[in-house]
Amino acid sequence: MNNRAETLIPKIGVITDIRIDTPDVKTFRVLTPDGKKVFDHKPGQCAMLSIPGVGEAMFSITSSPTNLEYMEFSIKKCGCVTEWLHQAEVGQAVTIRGPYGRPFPVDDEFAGKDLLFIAGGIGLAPLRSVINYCRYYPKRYGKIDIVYGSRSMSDLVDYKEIVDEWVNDENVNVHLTIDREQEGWTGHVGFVPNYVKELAFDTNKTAVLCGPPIMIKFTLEGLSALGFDKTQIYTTMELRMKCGIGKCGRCNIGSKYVCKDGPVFRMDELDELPDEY
Amino acid sequence: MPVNGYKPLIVAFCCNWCSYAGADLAGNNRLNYPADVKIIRVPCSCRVNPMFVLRAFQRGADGVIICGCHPGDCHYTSGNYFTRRRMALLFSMLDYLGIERERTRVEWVSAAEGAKFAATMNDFAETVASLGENKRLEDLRCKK
Amino acid sequence: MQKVTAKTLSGKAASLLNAGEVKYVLGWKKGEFDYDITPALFESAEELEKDFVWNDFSCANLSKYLIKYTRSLSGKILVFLKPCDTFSFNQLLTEHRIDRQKVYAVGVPCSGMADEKKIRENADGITAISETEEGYLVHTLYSDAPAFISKEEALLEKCLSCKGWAHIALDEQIEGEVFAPSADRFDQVKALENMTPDERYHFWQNELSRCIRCNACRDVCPACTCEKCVFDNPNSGVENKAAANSFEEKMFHIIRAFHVAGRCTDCGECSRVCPQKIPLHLLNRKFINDIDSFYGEYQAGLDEGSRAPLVDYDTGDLEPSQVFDWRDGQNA
Amino acid sequence: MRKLSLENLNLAFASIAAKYPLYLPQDNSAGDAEYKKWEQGAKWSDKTNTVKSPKDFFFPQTEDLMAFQVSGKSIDIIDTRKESEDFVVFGVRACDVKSFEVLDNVFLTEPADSYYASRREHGIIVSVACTRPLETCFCKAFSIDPSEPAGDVSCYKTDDSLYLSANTEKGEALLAVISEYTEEADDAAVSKQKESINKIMDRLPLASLTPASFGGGKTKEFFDAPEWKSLSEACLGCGTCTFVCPTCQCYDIKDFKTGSGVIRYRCWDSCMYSEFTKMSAGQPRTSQLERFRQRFMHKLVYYPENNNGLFSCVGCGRCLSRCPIHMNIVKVMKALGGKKDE
Repeated sequence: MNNRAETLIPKIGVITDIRIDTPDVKTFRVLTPDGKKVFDHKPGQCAMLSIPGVGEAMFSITSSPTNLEYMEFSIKKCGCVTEWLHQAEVGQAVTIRGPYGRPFPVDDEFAGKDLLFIAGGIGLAPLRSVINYCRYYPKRYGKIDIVYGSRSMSDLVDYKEIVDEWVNDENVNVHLTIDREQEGWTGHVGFVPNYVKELAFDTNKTAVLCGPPIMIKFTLEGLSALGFDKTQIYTTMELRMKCGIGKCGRCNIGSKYVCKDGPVFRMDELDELPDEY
Repeated sequence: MPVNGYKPLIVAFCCNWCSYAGADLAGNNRLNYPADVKIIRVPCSCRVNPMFVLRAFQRGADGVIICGCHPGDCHYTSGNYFTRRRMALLFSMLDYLGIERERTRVEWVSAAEGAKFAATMNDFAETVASLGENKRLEDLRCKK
Repeated sequence: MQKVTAKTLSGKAASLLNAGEVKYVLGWKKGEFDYDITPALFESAEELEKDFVWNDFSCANLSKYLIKYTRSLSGKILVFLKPCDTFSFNQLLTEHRIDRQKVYAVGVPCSGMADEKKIRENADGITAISETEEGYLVHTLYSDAPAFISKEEALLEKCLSCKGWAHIALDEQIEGEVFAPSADRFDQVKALENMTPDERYHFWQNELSRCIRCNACRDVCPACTCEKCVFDNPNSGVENKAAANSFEEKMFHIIRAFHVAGRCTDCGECSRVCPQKIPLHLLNRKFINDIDSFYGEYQAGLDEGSRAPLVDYDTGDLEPSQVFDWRDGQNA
Repeated sequence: MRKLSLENLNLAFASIAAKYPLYLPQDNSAGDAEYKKWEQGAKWSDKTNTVKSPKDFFFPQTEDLMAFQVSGKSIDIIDTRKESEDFVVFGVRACDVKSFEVLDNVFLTEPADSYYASRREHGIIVSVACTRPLETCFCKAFSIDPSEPAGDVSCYKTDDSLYLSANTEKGEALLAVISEYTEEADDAAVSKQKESINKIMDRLPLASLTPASFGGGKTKEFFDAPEWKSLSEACLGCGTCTFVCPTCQCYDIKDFKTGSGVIRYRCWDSCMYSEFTKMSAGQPRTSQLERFRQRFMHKLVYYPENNNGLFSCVGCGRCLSRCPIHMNIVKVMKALGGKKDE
């Protein structure tokens, strides 16, 4: 019986590094106990992390599949599992299972396209994987634009990587913004949706959105105003999950399960689903 | 107080102001009472929610005793009066479900009554030991 | 068969609706069969005309819905309450759970309700139930002639010891004869108390083992009105839906009954809705009986504003250690 | 077709029970039928259906998935699964047999649920035709014929005999166990019974019910229907319908701290419960209307959309007789599905 592919039984992972990104976001590096990558994944996929006795929860894998050494998860403190993780120390074991879900269509629809990534707050976490993947294969994709906004300077996730690597990547244009004026900030100030409109992107791009629902809503309106079609816009969703394999029955939007048929959806696909997320 | 080598596990909820101090006094005076009495300090005996009592049984207690200040002496004026009503009803309900009535007890022990504390615990442990293991309110998942 | 007709009630409601005195009517709606009645909100005389029903299967106690409706609706709600339901209503008022200003409470004299489950026990494939003075004619798929079941045999558990001597806290009362109480409601509690602990243990073990943890008893209970139930708190460590083992079953049912002790009006909804027919009222009645005998008679919901026994005390109260000797003395 | 005289029924049960754990609907002290392990003296219930469906055998209400031992920063995973043994579920009605197909579509599609799969492999199902369908029965609406129950063995109970025929190898093996009590028989009595069942089916009050207006791809049509409001209004949000339903398959995974370790277990969950979809980040279904709609949309639209038109309801009628407020799928189908005819 033990030779079956067992999807509910997790593997053991060990936290080997914890980076403090913002006051409420930490990035955890997870490896197998003998220092290997736990499993391979595709950009946009998720994994179930758990602490026995605390709970299990789904997180998007923040690191790129092209990173062959480890996996990273950027996690915002907001519930039982995340609060527990935030007080964990390096060396702490966790359980991990996955990868789950439909990845971004990096080999199909994205190929050869100019890409526009738009993220707000912790919404950068699921996009970091796909951004770094596309940066790794510059020949496969056109220009990359990244619009990223947060409440304040200190709330920008992965700020170091953005400044050190993304900004210096000649194939990438980074547009940062924060909600309110702040001392020491010389960049753009304002909400993401307005900034997107101001930047007036060319509509030959494929856009990928992730952020709080209110940001998604207004950015979508902004993109449509610029002339983007819904088939050019992707997003990634999150709902409560328990199994990760489309069986426990709670993460559905209409007939689609976010864990299995998502988390990546194209906007026109979402339009077909009832408005219940 | 082993009966046939069996030592019961007793959970004693003691109020901070009287009974816990009573237990302290018992210790200071070198009075013997069973080591298998596990004391849980609570601010007042009325902090003991019926669920605490059931939970103690679930986690392996064979007897549960609640100790507080004597009626009229509550640090918070009236807390133990409420305890008295709640536990009277709860214990009566447990008995109604066929759970041995001797497994639960409420005793009032003041800070000065170290000897009473020790005597109470000895007596309770003996009573519970004679009943044997708690089978009727056990949770097999916790017995490993 | 009810002495007051559905027409009388729906007519009353329709006239108040039409006069603009009330905006909604909370009543009972007919279903597919003669017995599957659903609580419902009516907004027009036409709806009442079409679907309102008042018969021996209008068992549902509508008072708990008022918590929801007095919050979500603007405008006065007419509610029909049977005598026993008025205790729940009054208890909810005592606990400030209902905005009284928004309610127009109409008392309905009740002649006793029928237990669909009892009727079903000896009748497969019920196609129709016709009510007569003495009982029910049950038409089924499998016999040409209807089977007769008397009113007494089919009576709902709570009606066996009806406490409907009076309506309380009403705006209006429809005149009519009220069902007379018969049995002592504590008979079964006393019978259980007189069993040996082993017998009691096995009795409850058997009853509670059927529990499927659907939480219907909690959700229907007019006394269970917490905004967030302890059983729904994942951090409480209590199972809220897993029928994990016999400990969890006992834990749930003891705590459920304890949390409404002193506030339970003995409306009997918990036992009525239990899909596994567990006599849950026997747990609630145990607490009621103990409260009555230890601390003096108390009927929750009888006097608006009265202090529930568990948030009250007397310096001379019985000690927990004296409870059993004292009761054994009483029962002897 | 094998014939077993009812006089020998207990002997046959004893022979089966000597080889396999045997579960049989038996009357309980509340006057309802429930599946219980057969023991000498047990009586097969005459009731048409059990309160809880037999899905419990394959997808139990609570089951341990694994255990953990936590010490310091390290975690050990302990596989607590036990090797399953063959078992027999006797007296399953046609609707409930069909419900296993509905569950299979969920649990056995890749990645398959091994806990469920292993029990399905080991379970031997003996179905029985319904001679007394109830007024709450509407299996016919979902193309289920109670006179042709599937399963490993199908059987027909007459006044004096039980007629059995095996449909699978597992079934053949089971019939071999009781062959000394059975004899070859023609299907005259069975044909007669089928005929009478079909006559009753036509007379059932819900005989004309049809799910024809529902099915995959109809989300838009029904999702915003105004009827949901009045249908869901009285719903208590309890889990009765879900827990007695043979096809409801939602579950929760939770941890239990034993004091010395952690048990991770799975238990039934209900989309009717308010915390079913609750996240720290928000709640997509905030009202009982949304939760109520989810349950019926899933059965009548979403599930068929993902499973070639198969509905996730088998018409067993349990929710009709058990719902505290008597709201059920029949009322939903009539309120929403009847619209187009008008």
